[in-house]
Amino acid sequence: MTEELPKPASDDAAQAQQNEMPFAMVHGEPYSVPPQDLYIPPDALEIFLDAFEGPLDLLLYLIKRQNLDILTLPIAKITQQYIEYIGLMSDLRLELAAEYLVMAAMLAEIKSRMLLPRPIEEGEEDDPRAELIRRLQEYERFKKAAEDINGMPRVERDILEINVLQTEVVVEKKLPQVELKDLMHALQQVLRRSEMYAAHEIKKETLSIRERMTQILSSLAVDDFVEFSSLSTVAEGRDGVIVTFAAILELLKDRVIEIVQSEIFAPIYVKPAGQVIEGARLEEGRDYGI
Amino acid sequence: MEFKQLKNIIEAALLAADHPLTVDLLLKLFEDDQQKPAKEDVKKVISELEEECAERGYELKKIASGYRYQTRVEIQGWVSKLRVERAPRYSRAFMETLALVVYRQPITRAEIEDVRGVSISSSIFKVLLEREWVKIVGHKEVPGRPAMYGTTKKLLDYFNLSTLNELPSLAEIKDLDQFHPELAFMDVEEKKVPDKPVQLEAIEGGVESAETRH
Amino acid sequence: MEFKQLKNIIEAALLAADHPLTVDLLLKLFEDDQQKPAKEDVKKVISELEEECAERGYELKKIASGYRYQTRVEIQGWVSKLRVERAPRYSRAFMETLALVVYRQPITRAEIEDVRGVSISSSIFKVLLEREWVKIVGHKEVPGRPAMYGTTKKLLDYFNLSTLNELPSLAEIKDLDQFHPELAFMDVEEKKVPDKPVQLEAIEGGVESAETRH
Repeated sequence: MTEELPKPASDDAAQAQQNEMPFAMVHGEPYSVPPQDLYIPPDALEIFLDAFEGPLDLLLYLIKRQNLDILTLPIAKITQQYIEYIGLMSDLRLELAAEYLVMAAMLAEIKSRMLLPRPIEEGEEDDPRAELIRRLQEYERFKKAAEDINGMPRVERDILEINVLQTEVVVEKKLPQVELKDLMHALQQVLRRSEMYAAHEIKKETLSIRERMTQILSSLAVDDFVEFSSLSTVAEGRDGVIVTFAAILELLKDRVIEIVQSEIFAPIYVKPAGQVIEGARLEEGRDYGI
Repeated sequence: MEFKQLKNIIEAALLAADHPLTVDLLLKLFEDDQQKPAKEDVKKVISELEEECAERGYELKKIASGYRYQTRVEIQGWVSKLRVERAPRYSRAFMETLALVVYRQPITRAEIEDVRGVSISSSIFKVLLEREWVKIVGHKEVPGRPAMYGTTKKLLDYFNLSTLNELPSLAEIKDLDQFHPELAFMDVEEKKVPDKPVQLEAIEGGVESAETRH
Repeated sequence: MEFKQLKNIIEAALLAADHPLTVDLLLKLFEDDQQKPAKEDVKKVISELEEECAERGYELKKIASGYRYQTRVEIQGWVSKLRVERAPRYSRAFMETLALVVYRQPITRAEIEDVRGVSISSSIFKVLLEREWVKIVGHKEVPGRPAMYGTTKKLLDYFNLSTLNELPSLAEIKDLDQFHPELAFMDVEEKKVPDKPVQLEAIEGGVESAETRH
């Protein structure tokens, strides 16, 4: 494909195409810019390619090298150069070549479309270069913008922030605050992670029993021999007694407390498990009624 | 409070802050005082302080997040020797990506890649997000719901700007129609491209505009 | 170099430095210059700078390792408000431990670890006991007689509850988002930073330390 290049850069070719479209007219002048030597030795190619940000960047460079207005892109010449680079590149940096190959294909397509004779009535058809030129211009704008931004003064490189030391004074230590919803959230998280709860269906337990278990243990901490009846109060009513009873059973089951009664109808006492006191030593809570 | 003391406190606070301070933040320093200064007083202090360092090696600069004292660019050659670490350098790919986010926000990664003609390494976005120069401002309602990126105040602070408007305008797209009127290839959408950076407020305010734009 | 420029550079350097600077260090800033300032000039600059801030909210202080600018104690009451810390936060491990004590009391440490699947640092219990939110209510009669923990009245007071029954049940908690939309649990990310003004860089560090403390 590179052998039989048309020569849009030569006057003949330019004139020939002029009838169909003013491709060779630059600012009203006939197109006559001689092709520049764009050759870059293969040895230098690898370094050369590292300097580009992609196929658009390379294309822009090639156009700049020809010192041409981007709007009067000499597609055929550029395509030839470009494809030569691709050829070299695919030997050296295969992994890089893909994006460049897409561009080469696009250039080749544009070239081939421009080579085809076009009936005059199709004049309103889009210039095949239009999309490419649009993309090149678009890329060039941001390439320039990036350079502009990079040139602007910035912290670290051009400016240092001033941050004078604050003379220390004693600061009172703040304790973290906890919101109830945070606590609920924490529990929700731990429940989600834990299968233990699901297996035991703990959700059926009510909190009041748990709370009462703690209360019972607290009273036992003060006095390690507490009368059963003193653990619930009249004010709490029937529900209170049931809760207390359930809590005691739960504690018994966990072998945290023991319950003793010296004889039938004698007062029932609750004590921490493991402490030997006089009287019967009882194993199971179910031995006791109220 | 005497004006002189007010000025001393504000000056010291601005010098000691590790973060730019707004007038409102400065007023908060006095919230426990019986006689709180007026907003005008604080503003007056600031303008006096600005003037006072006009001929010095540092300046009181207004940037996006507020006021901060900073060294002047002119003396960086000397002052930079204070820092052992070298200022980070950013690659062209990085800066071009940033430029696209700045001027075209909200923008998706695919849209950036489209303009640049190459795929973008993930590390670029990682750094942009880590430095909090760029944030995800929404998701585009197209398949895959890709993230749309926008800029932050931190970016402006870093580049010594108070608004995006201070950035240079984008180069204009040359109108091919001028030379080839019959081609008329520039589509309407392209002409709408703002040549000024998109306003930060606009981005933070409504992402809807993003959806209507594309 | 003109004396005025020398002074500007030294002043800015002292302001921007993150460590005290000696006269020798200051001289090093000019080592690339053709005309290096004399040591006496630097000393003269320093004494002028010291005088200039004699009546201001900051001072140029000579300490063992050199000179540094710092705020004056007199105005620290105001300036320290820059550091109004976001209240420190407890770690997730802490909150989950507390939640388990609340809902599963009396509970031993081993049981909590069992549910959470990880061991718990002793400092968590230390803090819980120190704040008197949790107390040891007994010992379990298993080998080692581990302490069993329960909640205190103080914890209820803290959460403004009269009994634990006022808390949602476990079942409700499992479907928390559904049943209590008003609680609006947010992900940690979202919860992190409402763009409140006074939050400064230093605070982020402070929170970390708060979390690692226990």
